[in-house]
Amino acid sequence: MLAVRELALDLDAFEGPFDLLLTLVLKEELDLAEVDVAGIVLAFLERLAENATRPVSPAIHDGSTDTTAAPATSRRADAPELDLDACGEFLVLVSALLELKARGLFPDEEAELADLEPEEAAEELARRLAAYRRMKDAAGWLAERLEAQRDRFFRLGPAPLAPRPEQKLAPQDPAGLAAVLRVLATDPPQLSLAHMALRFPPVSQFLERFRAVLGRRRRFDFDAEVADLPRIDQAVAFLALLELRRSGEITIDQAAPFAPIRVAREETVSDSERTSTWTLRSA
Amino acid sequence: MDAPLRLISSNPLDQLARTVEALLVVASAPLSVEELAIAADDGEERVETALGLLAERYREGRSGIVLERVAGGFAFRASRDAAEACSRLFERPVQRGLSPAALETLAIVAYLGPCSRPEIARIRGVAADSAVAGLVERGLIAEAGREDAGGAVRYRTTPLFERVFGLDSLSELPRLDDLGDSSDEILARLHSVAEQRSA
Amino acid sequence: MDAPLRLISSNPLDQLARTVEALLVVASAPLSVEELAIAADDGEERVETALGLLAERYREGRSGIVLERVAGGFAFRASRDAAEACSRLFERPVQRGLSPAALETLAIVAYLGPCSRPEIARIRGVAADSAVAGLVERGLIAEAGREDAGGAVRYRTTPLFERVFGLDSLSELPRLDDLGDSSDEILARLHSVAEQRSA
Repeated sequence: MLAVRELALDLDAFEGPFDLLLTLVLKEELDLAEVDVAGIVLAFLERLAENATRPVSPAIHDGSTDTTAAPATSRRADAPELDLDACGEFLVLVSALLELKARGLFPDEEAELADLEPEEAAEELARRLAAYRRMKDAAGWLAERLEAQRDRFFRLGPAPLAPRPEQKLAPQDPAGLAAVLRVLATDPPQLSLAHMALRFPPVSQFLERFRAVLGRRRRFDFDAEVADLPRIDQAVAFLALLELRRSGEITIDQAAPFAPIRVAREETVSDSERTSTWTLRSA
Repeated sequence: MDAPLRLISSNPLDQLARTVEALLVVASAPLSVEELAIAADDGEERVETALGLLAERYREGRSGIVLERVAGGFAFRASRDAAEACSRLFERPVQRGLSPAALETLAIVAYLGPCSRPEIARIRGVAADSAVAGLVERGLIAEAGREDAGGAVRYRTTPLFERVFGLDSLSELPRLDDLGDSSDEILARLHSVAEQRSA
Repeated sequence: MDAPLRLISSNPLDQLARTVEALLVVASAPLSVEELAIAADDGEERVETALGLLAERYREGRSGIVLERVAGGFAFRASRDAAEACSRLFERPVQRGLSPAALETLAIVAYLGPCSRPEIARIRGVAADSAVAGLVERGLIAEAGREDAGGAVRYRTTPLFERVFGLDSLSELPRLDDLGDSSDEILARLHSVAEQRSA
C-alpha cells in the first residue's frame, strides 16, 4: 500500500514528505504559489509506477482488462487495491491543493489573506472551499431532482388553438436608448482578473473534456489526447482520468510502464449516474 | 391498423382515453389520429373511439376545456363561455417596456446603423440571439441585407420603431456627442470597453 | 379582493371552475391565483376554491390531465402514467442530462442570482461562459440587467427553470446550510492530515 502522506517530494521549493508540505502550506510557512503542484503529481506517478512494476508489469491497473503477458490472477492479488486506494487519497489531497492554489492566484484575495494570521488564513481558505462545495452539492441535488421529474411532461409554448396575444408596446422614450449606450461605453468599474484562475486548469475541466470525447468515441489514447497541452495541464488531465476511473465511468489500460494509456468508456454507467457521481472531492 | 389483443386487455379504453387527453394537453399543435396512435402504442380505431369518449366529456356547456377537430387533427381549446376571460388573459395591456437586453440591442442598431448579431454580441459581451429574435418578432428591427456575400445578416430599425419612440427619423435620436463625434468613433469606443470587460 | 354579489349569483362556483380550466388549457405558462382572478373577473378566494375542485378532478390516477402547483402558479401537465406515450411524441425541455458544469452554474445562479459570469467563474474557479450560454439557450436562465455602469451582465433563473425542476418557488431549494461540509469540517480535515504528521 502506497501511503500518500509519506510520498517523498523533491521540488524546488520543498523537499520532504507530502503531509509536511500540506502542514507548511496550512501554516503559511510555505507559499503555495511557489509550489509546483505538477511536480507532486509527477512524483506520485513515479511512485505508482515503481510500486506497480515490482510485483508485475503494468503501471496502471484495471481489473477488467488484461493486456499483459502476466496471468490476471497474480496481478489482481498484488496490485489493484494499491492503485485505487492510493489514487483516491491522493486525489482528495491534491485537488484541495489545486483549488487553494487556483484561488491564491486572485491577487486581491491574496492581499486579503496576507493580512490574516496563519490560522485565520486557513479558516478563510476552508470557508471558500466550503462555499464551493455547497454549490457542488446543490448541483448534485438539482441533478437528482431533474431525474425525478423525468416523467412530468407539460406544454412548451402557446396552446394550439389559443388566441395570439397582441404584443403592444407602450410609447417609449428615446432618451432610454442613449442612456443604455452610455452605460455600454462606460469603462468597467475594475479590471476583472477572474481569468487568472485559468492558468491553472481545474480537474473538472478535463473531466468535462474527456466525457465529451467519450461521448463521440468509445475509446481514446490519453497520450495523443493531451499531446498538445503544456506539462502542467497534462498532469491535471491525468488526475481527471483517475477520477473518472474511480467513479467507474472508464476503464484504463497500459501495456507497460510509460506505454500509451488507453482509455475506454465503461458502458454500464448510465447518463444519469454519470451526472450525479462526477463530483470531485476537493477537501 | 393492428391492435393486438394484449392491448385490449392491458390497456382498457378508459386508460387509452387518459393517455390521449394527456398527449393533447402537452401538444402545441393539433395531433392527428395517426400520431396519437403511434404515441399511445395502440390502434387508430381504438384511438378514434377514445376520442369519441373525450369529445363527450370535453364539450361546450359541460366543460371549460373543449375537444375540437381541426384541419391537422385534434386539439383542446377554451370553451366559448370562457371567451371573455381568455381575452382578458391575453389582452392584458402589455405596459411592460423592453427588457434590458432588448433595449441595449435596439440602441446599438439604432445608433450604429445596420448591425449583425455577432457585432451586437461583441459590443454587449453576451450573445444577442434571443434579443434580436424578440425585436424582429415585435417588428422593431428587420433584416437589412448581409455584411458581405455569405456574411452575417444585418438588422436595421423599422418605421414601427420610430413610431414607438416618437421619432420622425433616426436623426432625431438624442445626441451622443460625449461619446464621440461620429458613429465610427462611438463604435470604436464601445469595442474597447467591451474588450476591457471581457479581459 | 372584491367579489361583487352579482358574480356569486351569475357565476356559481362550478362555472368559475370551468372558466379556470379554460384559462389553464390555453395559457402558455403557469397562472397565479391573482392572474386567474383578474382574467375570470372574480375573487381570489373563490378562485382558490375552484382550483381545489379542479385539483380533485385532475389528479394522478384519475385523469390524463393533471393540475399542478408549480413556478408560483397553477398549470396543467400530462399524468405520469402517460409519460411513455408523451416521450414518443415530445421532448422535455431538458431531455438530456445537464453537464456537471451546467448544473453547477445553474445552482450558483439559483442560490446567488442575479449574478454575473465573472462571479460564477470566481466561485467555480473555471470560466463559465459556455455553461451560461447553454443555459440561456435552454431558457433556464435569463439576463437580469448589468452589475454597474459598464459592468457584466447578470443572470437569474427563469420560471421555466422552476417548472422543469418541479419547484413552486426557489425557496424550495435545500437550504445552503444543509449542503456540503461546513468550513469547520473542511478545516478539521485539512488539519487532521497535519496532526497525524506530528503525532
